[in-house]
Amino acid sequence: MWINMGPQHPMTHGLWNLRVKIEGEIVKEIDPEMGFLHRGIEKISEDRHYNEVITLMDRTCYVAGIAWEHLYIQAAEQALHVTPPARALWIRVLCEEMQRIASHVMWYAAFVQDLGLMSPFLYGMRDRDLLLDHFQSFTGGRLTYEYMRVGGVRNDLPPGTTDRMRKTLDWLMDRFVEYDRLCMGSEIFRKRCDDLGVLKANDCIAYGVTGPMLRSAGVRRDLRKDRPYAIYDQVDFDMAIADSADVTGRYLVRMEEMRQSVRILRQVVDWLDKHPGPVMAPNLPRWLGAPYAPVGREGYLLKRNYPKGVGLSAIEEPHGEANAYVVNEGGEHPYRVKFRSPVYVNLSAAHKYLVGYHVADIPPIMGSVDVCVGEVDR
Amino acid sequence: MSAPAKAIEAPPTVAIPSAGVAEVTAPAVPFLEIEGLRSQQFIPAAKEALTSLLAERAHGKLIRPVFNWAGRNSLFPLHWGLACCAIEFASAFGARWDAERFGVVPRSSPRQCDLLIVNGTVTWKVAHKLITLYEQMPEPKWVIAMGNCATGGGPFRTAYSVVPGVDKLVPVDVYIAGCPPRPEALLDGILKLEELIRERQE
Amino acid sequence: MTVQSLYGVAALVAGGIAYLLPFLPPWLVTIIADVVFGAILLAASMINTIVLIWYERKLLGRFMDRRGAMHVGYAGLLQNFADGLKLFRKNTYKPREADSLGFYGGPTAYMVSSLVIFGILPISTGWDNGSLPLSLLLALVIFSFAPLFIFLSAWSSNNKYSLMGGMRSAAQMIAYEVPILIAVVAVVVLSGSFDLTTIVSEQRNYWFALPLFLALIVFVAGMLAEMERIPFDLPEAEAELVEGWNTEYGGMLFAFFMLADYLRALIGSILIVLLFLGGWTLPSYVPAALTSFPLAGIFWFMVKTYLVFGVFVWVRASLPRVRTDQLLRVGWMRMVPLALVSVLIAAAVVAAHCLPVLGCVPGLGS
Amino acid sequence: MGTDGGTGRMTSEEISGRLKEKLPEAVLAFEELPGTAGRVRFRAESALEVFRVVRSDLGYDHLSMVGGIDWVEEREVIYLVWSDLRRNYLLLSTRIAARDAHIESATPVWPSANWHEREAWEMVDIRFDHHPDLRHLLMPDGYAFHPLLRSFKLHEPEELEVKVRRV
Repeated sequence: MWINMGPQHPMTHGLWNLRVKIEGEIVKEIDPEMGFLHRGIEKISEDRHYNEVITLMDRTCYVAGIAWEHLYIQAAEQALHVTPPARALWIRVLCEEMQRIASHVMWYAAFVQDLGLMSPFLYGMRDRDLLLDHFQSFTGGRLTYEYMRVGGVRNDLPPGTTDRMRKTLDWLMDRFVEYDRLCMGSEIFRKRCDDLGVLKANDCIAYGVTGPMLRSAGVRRDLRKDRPYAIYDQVDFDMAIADSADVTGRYLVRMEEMRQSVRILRQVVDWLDKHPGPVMAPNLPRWLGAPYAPVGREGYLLKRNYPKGVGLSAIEEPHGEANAYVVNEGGEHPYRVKFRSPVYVNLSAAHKYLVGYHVADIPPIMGSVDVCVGEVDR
Repeated sequence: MSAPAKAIEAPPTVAIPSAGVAEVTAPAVPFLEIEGLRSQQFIPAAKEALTSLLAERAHGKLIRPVFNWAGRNSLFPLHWGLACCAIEFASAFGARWDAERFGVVPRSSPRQCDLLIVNGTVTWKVAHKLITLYEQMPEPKWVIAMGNCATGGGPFRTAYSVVPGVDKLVPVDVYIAGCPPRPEALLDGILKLEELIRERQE
Repeated sequence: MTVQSLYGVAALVAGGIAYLLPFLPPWLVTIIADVVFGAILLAASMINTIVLIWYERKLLGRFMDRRGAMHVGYAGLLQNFADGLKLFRKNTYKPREADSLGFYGGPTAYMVSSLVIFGILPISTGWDNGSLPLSLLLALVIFSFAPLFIFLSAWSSNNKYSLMGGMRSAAQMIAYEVPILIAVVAVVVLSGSFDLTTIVSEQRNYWFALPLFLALIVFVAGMLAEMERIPFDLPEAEAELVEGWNTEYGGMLFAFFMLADYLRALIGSILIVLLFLGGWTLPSYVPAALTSFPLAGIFWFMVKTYLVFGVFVWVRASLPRVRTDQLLRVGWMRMVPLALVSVLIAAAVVAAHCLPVLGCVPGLGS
Repeated sequence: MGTDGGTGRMTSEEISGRLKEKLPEAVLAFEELPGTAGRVRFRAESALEVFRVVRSDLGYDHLSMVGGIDWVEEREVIYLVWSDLRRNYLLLSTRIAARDAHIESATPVWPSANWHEREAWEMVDIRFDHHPDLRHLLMPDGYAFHPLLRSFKLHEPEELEVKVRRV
């Protein structure tokens, strides 16, 4: 019997359709159907100014908006040959790690709700709002920030941010203990999640699966360690690893990642306290639209003579490895922007970790994948 | 802006925006049958008898306000997340905003809902599913277009795959601006809808 | 218009009966008294159910660090009345392929079978049905009709999710019927009666929860499964089955399901109070002032019932859902042996006649 | 960018040497690309051999993305691969003529190429030969256009009237 789980289904957490063939309660075959949220972001980007693409990036992955801004901005800066100042890099890492915690907390809320436990959804949303308050204090947005710019970030942090941040981090560390007690302390949770949705390391690599799913299979790969971008080589943290390759493993990896993010954030906050400075690159051409850029003739000159280039960036987004490829053929618009979404690839291996389990296992397994349809369909 | 891609013509199962007239093929919905149609023949007679007996004013003063009160205080939205606004939609049910204070409880089945909150970008691919869901909801029902995408396409209005405004597909009662609107804005929209229902004359 | 005509008819009937009462023969007065008592019972159970839903929503809200319904009436007390009225007004769709009899009959029978049990359950001293000798058995038998009706309505609504929900519901309820009945046997052994009133009065020295703690656990777990509440709410598991067996139901039929669910939750809590927690009585050593004020029995009975239901809500707020095979395995492999052990314990208590601290079994004391 | 260079430098000569040695004809050029070990331009006809060498000899076992770029008269296909051994990226790119653009599918070598290639076909109209399941992924079935071609222009939405037709 084929059943459609989606596009309107509580399991999907977005807009996609999982067609499942079942016998009794056992899944025999699956066929994911994507594209219900395809908004043509790559195409629209070709008609947009480099800094206007950032608006789209927030909406590409709506639970990890600023990580996608970071991804795009790195590629765009490489394509445009712009180097941001150090403080901007640290602020970007601050944003990305905050976003990682926010995204993982959101995942926790949704995932545990899929298991039928309702309270963590509320707890997760409550704690996520604290992080969003911080975002709001320096970007103005809760979900869509438009904060990073080619050459830096839009504005510096308002005074007092770092102190408030430290308080939030302490609060969050206490909450993580509670989260763990609610889940790992529950016999039913372990019974539901152990040996579920197993995707072994060699399958992960063959299907290009990345992020917490890969690390839960025991593969040590984290772009922040392997290919340190921004300032990740200057902060001290550990890679979160599990070896069970199942839903519990992914849960443990994400929980550990949140703790490591807090660790990174504490270092970043300390650094930001000690090193004031500019947050935008000087001498940006005027057409790049930077608020602090010098206004004058040279902007136009630079525009005409701006060198062509190709930018490629890779970041460890909350869901996994994301890549951006930006082709600059001169002019104000990118010639072509191409993104690699981690969830897209993780979903394309779905038949490997769904077939053979119960129908009741589909929501926790898909929950542990952490689907964000916005970045899948783009 | 450059000229539209005029070469586009409508394939059988999907609507293409640039041909001037777009067609959305709502698949079937053949399994719907509105119960109560059978009894409608003798309702008018009974109604006439009652109006002469009890007077229309009593109905307007007593019955309708009660039902309107009930209707506006228990709006069950469909549990459906489309895009970015769905996250704020979820936040509105979180601990800080807690939309359940107003009796708003999301249900997963359209049969049990009376409010369709279109929280995100609607693409042409999902358009007929949206219409199907709308038609599966029993009357009386309302629609809230949450966010700029649902209102008019938002930042993606130029895209080839996006419906520029969900009001092209289903009748919309309340539009909420914002990209995405904050949870307060969503609650405000729901309260505005409650005002609309209060004045409803049925 | 239906409502208007109902008002009129009700007023006419009530007025007429009140006027005629002195002139009627005694047997007719008895019948009328029964009907009026039934009506009061019906209203009381419905109102209690609705308040129970409110209680759950508020309590669950507090467990989740939020408020729950609070804008309709005082502290949201009227919220569920609004929900009910709204559902009453909504259109009802029947899928074309659905079978009419099952689609309409299922929810109605589910609702009716849940309501009937209230006629059997004693509430307090004097507030009972004139002591049916087998009231416990009768209540449990009617209580176990439900999976049949659920399955009927799920099958006839012609939806795959409904069907799966109905199948799960049937499997689950059959699996948990057995341990519940065995646990009840323990209570029956200890009290020596199938009559709920007698069972309550047998608990005047100590509550059966103390010697039969194991049976209480089995009974509570089984009741959770029978009521389809988290962690055993597989038939309407939101995450995978949309709304489970009531996916295709909207309007008043959905309200029937909702109400009947909570009616069953109320019945479950009442049964636990009656069988294990001493019903409307308090242990004999508590001060008499606590049990001598007017309607004290009903008061304590309600307090206990709501506390028991609060435990169910607490469980709902803190446990995830189990899977079908795990549920069945726990039901057959754990619950049945535990229930059997509890029967043995009950037999041992009866054989010993008296317990060290708690005192003697009253009915068997001689 | 200094922060982006990473370990790419160290092995790029080695990689280019190995490639030239193994595939003297297939590899056209080896260029520097910041942030990666390099960019390999290869001949589209011998794509499968290049993939096999890159995967098994060079150890690039993880395919990150496949993308198509429309250069009006020709189309470029890029493959971004990652090696757990070398801890760096390598970019493979090839150009094919826009008329009847087709290239051998990479799915036998990297199973993860499946969806990427479906998307590249749908968006940039590059046919992947011997692809197991080349059908629409993001756009609905029967969509006749390839939106990411340069000839496909976007425009402000017109006033349109949507008819809902029951079938």
